[in-house]
Amino acid sequence: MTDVKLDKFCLVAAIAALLALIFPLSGVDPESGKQIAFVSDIPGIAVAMALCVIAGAAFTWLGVGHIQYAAIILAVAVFGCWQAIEALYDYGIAGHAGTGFWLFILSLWAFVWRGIDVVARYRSLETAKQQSANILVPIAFGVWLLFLWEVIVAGFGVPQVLLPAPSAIGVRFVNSTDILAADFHQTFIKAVISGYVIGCGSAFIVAIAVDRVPFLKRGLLPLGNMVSALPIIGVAPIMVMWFGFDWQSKAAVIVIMTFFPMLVNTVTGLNAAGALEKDLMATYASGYWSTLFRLRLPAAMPFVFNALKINSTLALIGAIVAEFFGTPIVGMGFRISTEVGRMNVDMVWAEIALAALAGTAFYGAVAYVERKATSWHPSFRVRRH
Amino acid sequence: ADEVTLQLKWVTQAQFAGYYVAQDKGFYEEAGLDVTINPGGPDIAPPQVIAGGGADVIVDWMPSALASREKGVALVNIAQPFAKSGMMLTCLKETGVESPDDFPGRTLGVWFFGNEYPFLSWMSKLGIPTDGGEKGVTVLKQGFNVDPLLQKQADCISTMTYNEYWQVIDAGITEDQLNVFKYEDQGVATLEDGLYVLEDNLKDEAFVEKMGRFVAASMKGWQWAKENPEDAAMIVLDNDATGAQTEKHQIRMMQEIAKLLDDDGKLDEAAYQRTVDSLLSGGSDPVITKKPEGAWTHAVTDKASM
Amino acid sequence: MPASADAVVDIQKLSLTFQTADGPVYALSDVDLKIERGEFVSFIGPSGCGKTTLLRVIADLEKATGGDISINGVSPQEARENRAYGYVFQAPALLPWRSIERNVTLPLEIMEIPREERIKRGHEALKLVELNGFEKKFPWQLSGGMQQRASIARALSFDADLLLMDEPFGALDEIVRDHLNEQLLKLWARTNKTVAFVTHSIPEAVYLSTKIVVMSPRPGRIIDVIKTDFPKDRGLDIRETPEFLEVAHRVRKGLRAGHSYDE
Amino acid sequence: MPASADAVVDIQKLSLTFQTADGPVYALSDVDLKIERGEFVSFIGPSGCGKTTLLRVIADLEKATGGDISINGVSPQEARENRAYGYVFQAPALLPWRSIERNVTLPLEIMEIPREERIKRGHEALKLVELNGFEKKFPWQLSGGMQQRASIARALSFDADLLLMDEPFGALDEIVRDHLNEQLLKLWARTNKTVAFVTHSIPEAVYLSTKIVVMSPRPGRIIDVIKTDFPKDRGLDIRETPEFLEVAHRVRKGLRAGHSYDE
Amino acid sequence: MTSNAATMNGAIGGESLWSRLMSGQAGPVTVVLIALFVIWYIGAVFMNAPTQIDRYNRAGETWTTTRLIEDTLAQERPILPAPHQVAQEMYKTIFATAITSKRSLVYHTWVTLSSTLLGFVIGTALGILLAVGIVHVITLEKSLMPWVISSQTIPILAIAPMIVVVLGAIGLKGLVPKAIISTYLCFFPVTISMVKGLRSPQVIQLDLMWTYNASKWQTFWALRLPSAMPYLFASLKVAIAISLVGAIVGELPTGAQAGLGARLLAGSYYGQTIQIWSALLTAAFVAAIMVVLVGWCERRVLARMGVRG
Ligand SMILES: Nc1ncnc2c1ncn2[C@@H]1O[C@H](COP(=O)(O)OP(=O)(O)OP(=O)(O)O)[C@@H](O)[C@H]1O
Ligand SMILES: Nc1ncnc2c1ncn2[C@@H]1O[C@H](COP(=O)(O)OP(=O)(O)OP(=O)(O)O)[C@@H](O)[C@H]1O
Ligand SMILES: Cc1ncc(C[n+]2csc(CCO)c2C)c(N)n1
Ligand SMILES: [Mg+2]
Ligand SMILES: [Mg+2]
Repeated sequence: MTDVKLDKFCLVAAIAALLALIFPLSGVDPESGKQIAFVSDIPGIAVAMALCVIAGAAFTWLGVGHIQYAAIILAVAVFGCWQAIEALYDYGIAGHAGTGFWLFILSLWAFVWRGIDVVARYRSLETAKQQSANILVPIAFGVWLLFLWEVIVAGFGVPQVLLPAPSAIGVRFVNSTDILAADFHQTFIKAVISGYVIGCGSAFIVAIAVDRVPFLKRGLLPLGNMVSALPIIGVAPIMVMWFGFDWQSKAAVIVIMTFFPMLVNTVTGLNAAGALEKDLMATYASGYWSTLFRLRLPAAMPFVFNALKINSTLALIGAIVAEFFGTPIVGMGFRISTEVGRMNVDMVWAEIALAALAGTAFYGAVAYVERKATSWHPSFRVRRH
Repeated sequence: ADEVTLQLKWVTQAQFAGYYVAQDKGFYEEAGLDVTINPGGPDIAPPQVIAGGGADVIVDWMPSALASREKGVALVNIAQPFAKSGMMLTCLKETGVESPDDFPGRTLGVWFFGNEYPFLSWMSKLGIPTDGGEKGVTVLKQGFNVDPLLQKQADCISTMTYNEYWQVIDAGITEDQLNVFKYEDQGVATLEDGLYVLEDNLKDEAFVEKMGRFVAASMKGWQWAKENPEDAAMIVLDNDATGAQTEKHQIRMMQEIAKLLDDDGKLDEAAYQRTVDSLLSGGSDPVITKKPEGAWTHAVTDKASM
Repeated sequence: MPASADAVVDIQKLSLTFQTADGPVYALSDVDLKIERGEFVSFIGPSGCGKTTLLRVIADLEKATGGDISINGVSPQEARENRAYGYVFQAPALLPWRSIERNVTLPLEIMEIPREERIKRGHEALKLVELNGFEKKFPWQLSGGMQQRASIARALSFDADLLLMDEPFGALDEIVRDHLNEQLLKLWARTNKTVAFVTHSIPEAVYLSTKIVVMSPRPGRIIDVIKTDFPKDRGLDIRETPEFLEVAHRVRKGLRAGHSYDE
Repeated sequence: MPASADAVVDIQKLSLTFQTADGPVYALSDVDLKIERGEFVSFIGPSGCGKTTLLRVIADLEKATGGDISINGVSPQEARENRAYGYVFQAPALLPWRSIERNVTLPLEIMEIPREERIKRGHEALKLVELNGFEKKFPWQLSGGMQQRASIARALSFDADLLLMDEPFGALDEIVRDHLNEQLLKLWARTNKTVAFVTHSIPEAVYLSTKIVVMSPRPGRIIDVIKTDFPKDRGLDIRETPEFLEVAHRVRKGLRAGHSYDE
Repeated sequence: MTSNAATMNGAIGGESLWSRLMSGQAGPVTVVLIALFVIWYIGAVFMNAPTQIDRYNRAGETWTTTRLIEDTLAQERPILPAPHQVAQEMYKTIFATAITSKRSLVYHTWVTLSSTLLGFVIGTALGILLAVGIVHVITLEKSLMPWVISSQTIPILAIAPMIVVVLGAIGLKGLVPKAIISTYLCFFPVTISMVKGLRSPQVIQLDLMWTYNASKWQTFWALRLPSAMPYLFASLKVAIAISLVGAIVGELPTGAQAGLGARLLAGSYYGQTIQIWSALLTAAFVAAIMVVLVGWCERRVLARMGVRG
């Protein structure tokens, strides 16, 4: 191929940055009727924009073939993001951002996307390098999303009580670790863990019983699907009525929520063993329990883990929602609903962040165990295409 | 006609009868207003709604409104249709709670979501910690209903004279089996359902004038409701989209509400002062940290009475 | 009818009909067959003629709908419960979560044979199919042919007197196949096992068997039973002898009769 | 290096190494091969020696890591983009949700050939493999052998000059196989297509080919290239001729050299 | 499978009427249902007894067990209402009330259903779109996929009120906020399943398309999408049920507006357990019916695709 291929993303980045230098950076101050700031007033952002133009133009021609080039692009983007934040908060653009500013953000976006793209395509036979690339991609993407959120909230001057900026949430998170810890203990350690274990455990045992008795399989499963369609939101107040205010009622909600996904998946899984494998066991005159442990349970494992993963996200949500219907004055759900009423929306988001962190970690832990326990499953093998 | 959106604090019930009557009887229309009434709910924070531009005027309790003001939502009280507080703590006699001195060691049901401020002020005035320790009280976040009392999960629960109290009675418990502690009687009453708008809007003369008409028409509605409690309750029922409210309950609520109403809706400065003092006196953890400035105005009610 | 004293498999007027949604499928009809101890019987016939079904009936994996069958003088079910036979399926059917070694020793585990003994016998069986060195590998790390060999080792590991093999070498290349044919013959000559063997390959059938059963298309019937009398320790070279070619020719003729190409 | 004018496939010093987590796998090394227009070339060699890989390189399904390859004078990618070849995989690879007819006309659909034309050519291809009458059936309603025939029809349907076939008859019984061998030969003799054909069966390779390529175990190398000169319209009977047996013997010798059994 | 029949020593024996009744699905379901009702009644007696006894004591009445049982099954605000109480309430509000009335459950069900369906449609579309992106663009796969999973650990149900308020602030009211919450909940199972489904074609099938030099688009329509159909329908069944939950949750904070959620809330607010249970059961029925409908569509589509059985 002889003709030069232009890198479209870098081209967009360069053009957007160039336009950003021309268009006004901010809106007009309503009181004085004057522009709040021009590019020339803020050396940092001016330098960043110029860098974007240069880097964009350069890589439009060069292409971003190497991982080193991606590093340069990402570095330019990080510098640009930093300058954008400075301009917002130190030069009073917050709440008055104008066309120029948003064009600059667009330019950064193009850079970040291109950079992440290259890292995502990176292939190395060294596991350590490959793994760090694999982790870097979602993290960089997440950080970019947080940056966008920050810039949009600050740039448009969204009221704090509607949506706080991530920085404010972060500050609140760090300053409230004791409250967050207490809430986490109440909701996660007490309610979620016990509810999850009881729910998944009992469903697993019932699934084996149901599988043994075909009558139950035909009679219970169709109803089970209906119960799983019961909105938890309706079940939660009933559970509070039955099991009291403390964590027990939350655990009960979780048991109800997690029971049927586990039941249905395990029953499906127990039937996943192939006819040929079952025949094989029959030729050995293998008994029910022997076949169960040697063939059917191992074959059911992928399904069981599927349910465990689904349930890991359901459990936390269930506990938090159940706390809306009565609780002692501690817990993540309690805090969320109370602090909204007190206009402490940053605290609400700190709790949400905690929930997301805990939920993701929980899911990740289950996924890790799955990978270890069912490493034989084809889905964990390297894909050819 | 001028458009006005009113955000209520709670679901459609006789607690807000005045507004529904004014709407239904055409008082707003007469005043050249086109009013939209948005019911609230357990998790709707009216200050958040008004801050987001979802309403022009909201019904809120003063503790919550002043706390929001400190958080940057500059609410200003423009009228106070409720002169008295309807809040109380209701205890089962059999648990042996005879006076506030018996509170330590007890479990009390409290509403949160911005409604906990009166209770917290009261407790700090009594010097009782709310951390669940030996000398303090254990606080439960009370749900939507009175079950905690009926099922003895709490020794006392929060009730309103016009609402939850009667649910307790309806559940088969007689008045003489209950001990009630009204916030009014304990001298810790704070102002309840008032009308609040954003401070910035009041700079606009036309807005003040519009609110004047709104408050005047609303008070006319309240007056009518007070005089015709049964009909007012029916109007409320007509507006209840859930179709779940009962006639008996709403009529009784309207009768109780009537006892709390003010005549002209003009904020009583003394009552305001008493509320602010109570909120400031919270010891180490007061509801508001400094005396609010400009948190109320008579400009609107003055216009209204013209 | 009393089974002949030394008949390992005794089938009389056996028929099997599958009831399906589209109506009955007549898979086997009127099959008479006796396999004596120490015989090596091959089944050959067009695809879908019922070879697998017949083997499955013997193994008690399918119930006949008519006729009589006895294995070692008892019913197939009892024979299965006595672990009277080893079965090699057309596909390897290895359990993906077990290493090759643990796959091969699976039947021994089920029979509750002690661990040491299991491992010893597993090794021997793997050696027989030249898979020593692959004990710790998992099935997906082996090529198709190796997997099939592992499944043969598994059937050999518990040393049943009767071996039922359903196209065990179908997936292997000619050289490996020849080699395994030789190995199987040696094993059979040494141990006096009885073997029932399904194949598509005429030379394979002729080379291995003492008796070749040719089957017709559905409903599967036996159209010819050909006895051979090559010595037990025959070599691959017998395939060039006229006797061999003659038998092969007879088998081919029988087979062709079942097909519709009359070229 | 300029490709010879009439060479359909021209391979020089081709090598291919797979990079895997366990280290590199050398699948092909130093392969030189030229296939002229109208040739029928068979590839034979032990399992895992790289036959499939070689075919896949020709089809641009795998990229060589060294050496040169050209198809019709252009790169494999361009050849693929020109739809220069039809490929028959080892397994039928029919799409289960399409009727046989729509499976066979799938490539024509992708080449955006009008509906009528598609149906016409689909019918012809199905007739060639004797599957007419089964147009509306779904794959699971056909036996394994019929499915494989349908997949051959699919590769024939768009009438490419080069046919790449990877053990197309592996799953069929001997009689059907013989029959399809004859049909394939007839087609080839009539149309002057070029065929590259992978097989495990020595007689099949000898019977079909003008040139037999014998490959060694990994890393796949070509150890022998045997030309035959049977007439284009040979019959099945040539398999009994001494020339045939001689070629077969040479192939077997080459093959055996690649295995470790030195019996 | 016949092989199972052989190995599980199937009790084919005498085909009595009973065994024929119980071999289908209807028989066992009925038996289990009856058992459930019995347990429910017993539960109702036991759970309601303490308050009932309390009431007798307060009123100073004497009581017998029969009277206690009768009364526990006829309380106005039971802790656990008896099945017939719920049935009566449902009959009253579903059949005996004009469907235009605010007291009609049909009316409320319709309100909830409309946002459920809207959310379901948007969510499904979004879910498929995301999956298509993830399967075709490696950058999306690597960067987006972890966040798609994390997104579900955010307790959307808990912040639903804020969403309603924030959307209300930008002028979105009524149907749309509820549908958005449904969308958020139901796009997830669709995305996850569709990513799996669109990747389910075997390597050999993808190779086949490659040899035809098929474009990504052609491969998508001819191969990936048909292979993903079973996965899609499995996820749609989850999605439709979860979408209903979302709609109900979205109705809670908007307070006393209409819908099954509002009924639940109002019932809860006034301690009217019978009303809660009838709203709850109605919701479950609606969910079950929708799942059955999706299953019906599935069978039709798969039958057209020539799937066996
Ligand atoms: N479970 C079943 N239900 C209905 N029909 C069946 C069943 N199993 C087998 N058949 C039918 O019975 C016939 C015999 O099948 P069988 O598997 O025994 O053939 P085969 O001779 O082993 O063929 P192949 O050489 O292809 O393996 C076939 O036509 C098949 O379609
Ligand atoms: N994608 C891959 N990654 C790693 N190794 C591979 C890959 N594809 C093939 N191989 C290895 O390359 C070698 C050649 O494989 P190939 O499939 O070409 O063999 P083959 O000659 O076709 O064998 P068979 O006769 O069994 O089909 C094998 O050892 C195989 O394990
Ligand atoms: C969860 C919950 N939070 C707060 C209240 C309190 N509340 C809001 S408006 C109002 C007036 C009377 O009904 C009251 C008491 C409640 N009931 N439930
Ligand atoms: Mg078979
Ligand atoms: Mg191959």
